[in-house]
Amino acid sequence: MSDDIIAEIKRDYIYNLAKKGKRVDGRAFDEYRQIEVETGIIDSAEGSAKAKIGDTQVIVGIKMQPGKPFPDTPDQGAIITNVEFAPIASPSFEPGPPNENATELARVVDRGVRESGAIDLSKLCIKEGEDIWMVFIDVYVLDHDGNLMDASALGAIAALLNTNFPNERYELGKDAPLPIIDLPVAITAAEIDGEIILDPSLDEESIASTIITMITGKDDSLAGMQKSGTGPLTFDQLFHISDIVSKKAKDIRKKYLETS
Amino acid sequence: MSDDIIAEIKRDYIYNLAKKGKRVDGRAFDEYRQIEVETGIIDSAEGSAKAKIGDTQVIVGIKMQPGKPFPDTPDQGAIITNVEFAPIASPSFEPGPPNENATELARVVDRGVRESGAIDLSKLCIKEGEDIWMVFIDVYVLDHDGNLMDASALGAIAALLNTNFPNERYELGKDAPLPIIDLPVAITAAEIDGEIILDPSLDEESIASTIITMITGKDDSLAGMQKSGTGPLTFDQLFHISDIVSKKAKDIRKKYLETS
Amino acid sequence: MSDDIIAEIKRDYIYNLAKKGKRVDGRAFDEYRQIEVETGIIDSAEGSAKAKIGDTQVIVGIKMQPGKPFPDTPDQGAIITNVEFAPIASPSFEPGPPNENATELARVVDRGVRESGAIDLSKLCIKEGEDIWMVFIDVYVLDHDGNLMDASALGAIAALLNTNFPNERYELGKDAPLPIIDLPVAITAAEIDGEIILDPSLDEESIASTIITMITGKDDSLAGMQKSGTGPLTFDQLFHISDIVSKKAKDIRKKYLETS
Amino acid sequence: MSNKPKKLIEKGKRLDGRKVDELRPIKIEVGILKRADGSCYMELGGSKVIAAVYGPRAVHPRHLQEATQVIIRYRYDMASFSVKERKRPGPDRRSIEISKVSREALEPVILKEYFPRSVIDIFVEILQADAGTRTVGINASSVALADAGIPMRGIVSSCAVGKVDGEVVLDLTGEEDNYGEADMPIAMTQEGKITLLQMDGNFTKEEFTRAIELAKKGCKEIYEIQRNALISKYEGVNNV
Amino acid sequence: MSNKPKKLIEKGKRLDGRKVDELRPIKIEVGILKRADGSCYMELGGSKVIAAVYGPRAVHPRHLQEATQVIIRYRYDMASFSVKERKRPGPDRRSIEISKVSREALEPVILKEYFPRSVIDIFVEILQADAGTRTVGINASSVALADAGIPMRGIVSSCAVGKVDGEVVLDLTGEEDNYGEADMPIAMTQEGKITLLQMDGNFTKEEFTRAIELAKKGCKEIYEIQRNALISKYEGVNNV
Amino acid sequence: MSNKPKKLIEKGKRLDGRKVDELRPIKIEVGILKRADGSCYMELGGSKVIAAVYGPRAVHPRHLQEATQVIIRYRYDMASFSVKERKRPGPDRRSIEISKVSREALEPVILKEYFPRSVIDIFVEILQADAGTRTVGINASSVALADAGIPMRGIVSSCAVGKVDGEVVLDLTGEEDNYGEADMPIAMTQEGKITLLQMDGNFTKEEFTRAIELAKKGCKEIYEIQRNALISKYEGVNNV
Repeated sequence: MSDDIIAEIKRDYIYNLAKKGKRVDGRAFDEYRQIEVETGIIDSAEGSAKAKIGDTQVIVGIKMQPGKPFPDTPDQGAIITNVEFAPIASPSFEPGPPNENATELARVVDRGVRESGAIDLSKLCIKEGEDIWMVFIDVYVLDHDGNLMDASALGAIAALLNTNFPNERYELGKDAPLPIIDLPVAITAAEIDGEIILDPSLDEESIASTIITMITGKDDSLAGMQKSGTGPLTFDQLFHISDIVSKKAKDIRKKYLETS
Repeated sequence: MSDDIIAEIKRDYIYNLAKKGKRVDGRAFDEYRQIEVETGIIDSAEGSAKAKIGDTQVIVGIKMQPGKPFPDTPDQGAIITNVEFAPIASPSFEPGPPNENATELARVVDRGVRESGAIDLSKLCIKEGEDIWMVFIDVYVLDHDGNLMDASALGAIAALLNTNFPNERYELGKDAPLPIIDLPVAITAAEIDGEIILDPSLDEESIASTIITMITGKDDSLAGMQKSGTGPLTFDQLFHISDIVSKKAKDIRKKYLETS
Repeated sequence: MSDDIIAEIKRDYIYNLAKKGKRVDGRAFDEYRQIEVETGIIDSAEGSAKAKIGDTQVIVGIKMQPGKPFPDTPDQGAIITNVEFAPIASPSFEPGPPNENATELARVVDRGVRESGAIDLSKLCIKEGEDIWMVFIDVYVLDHDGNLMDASALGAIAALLNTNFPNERYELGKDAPLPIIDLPVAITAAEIDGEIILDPSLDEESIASTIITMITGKDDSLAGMQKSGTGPLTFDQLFHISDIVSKKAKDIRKKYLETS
Repeated sequence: MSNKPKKLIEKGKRLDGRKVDELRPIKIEVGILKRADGSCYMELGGSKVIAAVYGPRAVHPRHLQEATQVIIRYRYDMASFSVKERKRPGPDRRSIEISKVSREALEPVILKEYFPRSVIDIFVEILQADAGTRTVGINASSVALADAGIPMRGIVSSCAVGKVDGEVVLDLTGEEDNYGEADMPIAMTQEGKITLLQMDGNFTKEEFTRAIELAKKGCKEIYEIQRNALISKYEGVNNV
Repeated sequence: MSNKPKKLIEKGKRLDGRKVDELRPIKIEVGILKRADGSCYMELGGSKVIAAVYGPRAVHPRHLQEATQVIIRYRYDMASFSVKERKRPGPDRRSIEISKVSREALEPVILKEYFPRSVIDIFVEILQADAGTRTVGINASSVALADAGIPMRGIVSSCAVGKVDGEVVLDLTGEEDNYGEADMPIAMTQEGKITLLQMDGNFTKEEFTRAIELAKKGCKEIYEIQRNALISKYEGVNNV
Repeated sequence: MSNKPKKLIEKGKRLDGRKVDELRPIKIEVGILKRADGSCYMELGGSKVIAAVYGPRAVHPRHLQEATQVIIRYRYDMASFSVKERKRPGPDRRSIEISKVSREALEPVILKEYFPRSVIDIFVEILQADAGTRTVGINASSVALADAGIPMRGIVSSCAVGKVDGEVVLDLTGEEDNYGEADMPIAMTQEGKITLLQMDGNFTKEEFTRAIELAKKGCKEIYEIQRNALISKYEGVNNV
């Protein structure tokens, strides 16, 4: 059978299950796959984490180095987020510079960290107008089975929690932990034939007409949002999603970020 | 009918008209389409102009910023000219870095400004050997109906006439107009089956075997010349063209540049 | 006849000759084609050489300019080696950035110069921690008839022997010759159906299953080695090659490098 | 960069005199380019944008074709002189992301199955940027698609809502965006289907609800302007 | 960068306590990725590497196909955080060369004629680098190829030999590599065919002979580890 | 960079001793490369250039083919060491423009309809640059095309004319170009058809007329040298 026919059958199967309130792997609509977070796994990085959601697997390394501030923010550090779709992670990933999906992913993760105020950028100033810390958040996707957004965002904040200023290497005093203020968590929903599910698997993503990520901070306020996909969303669906993400984000934050 | 056949018919039609001393749009051989120049249209630029020749339309923005001088000209500013064939302008323009035609266009416009001495580069020196002004001339082609060269050159000089040093933004004193010394004008001719016409439209360009641009300054001397196209030109044709460009350039200079 | 059939016939012919201890051009297995080295041919370079091995021809230009040292070697100059497969040299070379073969070639030539200690990098320090000399070794392949490695390595060291510090241009005193300590020579062997030959021609290279280059210094020690090609090599073959390269390298060094 | 003004909203008025639920002045022109199949020039306050549509046309190379529907491509590009600091021409990460979400904002209304094996190219050039450029680009593109005669289920309208001095406001200026607390660009059809939604900054759930209401109002006003521009164009054509 | 220690070998012991002919500790896991057809994670001291294999699969564009055999592609890539100074993502000259010689190190054992017109992709990601990464990449790839079920004549095993404080030693650390006098990565089949050989630094002919002997010993030990990992994987599968 | 000399022309003599209407010494060699189908090495004073021609040969990818004629490609490239300040290898804007006009300078004499669906590649490498390199490139390419046996209507000859110290002179040196007032590279056939013409600087109409006359003289002399080089080559071949 051709790939197209298999895709067609898979699509029908997932649709029909969704109509009955079910998912292929038996999860409830608002249920995540198993999550695992492991930190401090890369000695050459200032901070690192591996985040797994089901079979989806990303590794995040944090590198810090002194640099020049932007002219309009002379007393603030810089965050640079990059996502690599390493070709080991999927047959559809090809070597080369980030495509539009990797770029979007990087920018949403970046805004989540930045806009939630997770890092106090003024703490990254070494000497006003002259030297600041540049924090590179590099996400490498190792295995892609859907919902890269949540895995990447979770890996990023977990790695930041694990990060130390490499002061000694640059003769700036003793190494010290990077202070983290907020703990943004991304929750992603997909719309499949009118139904809203959380943490879509790759198969579910491939037939979802639209996908929406909401990032919330510790105080439950929204710190970021991104709709992607070519399907429209109703306002009812939007408010439904914004209702269910809060609790889910709180659970994940508590279980995987506040314990460490 | 296929595109090829239409092109063939169009070619014959224009050729036959040319033999009778006529052009498709009724113009005389040395007649320009309607010219319009509008300046000061982009607030974010230090200078700007829109130039239209018939349906051909370009917009030119001038940006200035401090930079380092070249080692061999420590007391002179720099002019950097760039032409973007924006894909909105023609079905044949594709996104991407400038191709050889855009590169040639940019370099001819650049030499026209530079070699005519339109700008006294020593007036662009901020501090000898350390800081100079870099003048970026960015030409965006918006609609391409032939003779981009003259439209771009006209837009460039009109935009320069409209340019102010952004001294305040860089804390170098008050803003002041960029002094313009000469007013180079480019006149482009095309050879069609032995006949010489000025201001070729896109259809005329597409069948011309050779195209030649001559740039003259206020004193009527030649400041630049560029032949393009794969057809040869006789010396008689060359001298004929150099005879007719002077008057035409004078008219355009007077009407569109010296009034402002 | 198709190219494939000609290639097949050529292959068989070379194989059969090799079985009889012979080569297409009549050389012995350990015999080089005629070598020519000419230096000082490019006035705009600080040093230059043309090296020919048979019809293979490369030109090497050395450019030197002041630069910043690497942080971990504040008192040492830098060598930057680049190989351009100029498209004039072969129907299979295409314009564009160096491919993997050109990159490998550049890096092996670079390591040969660097690891043999041919240049005392501390002599390239202008002011510790601030200014050093950068030595650019640019190899342009002009005609490719096999064994680019040996021609490039020979051209590189010959050009270095011919190089002067351009002190005057940078107001650092009088020009002076670059001191060269060692004279690395690369010897390349190819394996064809079990036989080992030196200095493979392009035809021989194209059917060799593996190619190995050994670089030796004046004291006969190994300064570099690189195997390429998808065929395996036995340890016996390896030691056989390491035995025969020494004498050959000594001959070439004496004849083409020590006389100059 | 200028320093932050003490107050961005005073007595319910913003620095440019607008109320919190008011759009900036809009100027729109349809069919301004000869070569493009459809085009639209649009100004929203200090943001000036040209959109052009080419197609449906053939896809090269052929393996990019889709057998059952037209491909939509969208290129958002900022002219080098559109911002205070000259921008190097060509795509950057920001424009790549904006191109993606803008394309997805328009795809739902295009009848893609009408033109299999073809492509529709939407090119947006930002001539002058003062916040909201992606929304202006979507609005202008929507009109340019209609001008090109592309069959559509409706028009997409887009605007941004944000938070400034703690208040939820419609259509931020560049200054409000720089010193504000949240920015949410949104696009929707006239039936109220959301086709673009991005947000960054900080919204409580209540502010979010209020923001959505303001966005609906803004998009409705923009829709009327888009509609009138297209009607005028066709009337103009008929009158000639 | 730390300064050179006075001595890298003292009383026959190296700074990390190893003897001159001893490998660093090795950790290996087979089949760790879901999406890849074959995969292997391998640690050698402080070097941590993932290898994934995809294929045989179709070649695009088609003119790259070879009529009589499979094409092998190999991509060695260092993660930006794998080294002290952040590395800009993407290939550089070093990784291009390593990819080439690594591919050539594995090609001799792959039965390429089994899959004409196809491609096998081998992707190696260096997560943490402390010398010897190309050898670990080859070792892990060799196992990942077996895990993917690619028919092979045997397993390729690889290690580096070098010269430190004038002594020929097995499996350099990063520090030994920086301050050592020679480095020679090598790969071979269990039948003793050399499939990779590079060297830089300074070896006398005697040292070279000694280095080859040490390399044979190292590769033999690595082969046992590779073999056991694959056996465990299959036993694990059978036990399930 | 050296400072401008007081006078570039004194008593009718230029700094290198030439008269105003005199070319620099020319050296030419035909067929110097084995692999190329045609080749030529040419020196004009301090400018040293190699041109190579490949083709007619097949075009890849096929959609670039033209059904009724051969495609001509021309690549002008400066070696990194050809100028005082090392030039980064690869094309820049200058070389892209020169490649375009040089190709157009040669196309009129090539019988392009003889080889439909094919391509002729002309590659020019500037080994040492001292002004006039594009004209030397065209001269050498013209000879290399003939050496490759490409059917042509004639030979294209090229030289530059300029203005120095207010005088119109033939064949500028680098120094004259730097401090001169105008530079005009031109190419023509022996029948006097202009195939390349560029100018920058400042020419009155009278100077322009004088410049054209000088250029005709220069091109005629170069034509004789090109012709003799080709005759010697063929005689050489026949004598063997």
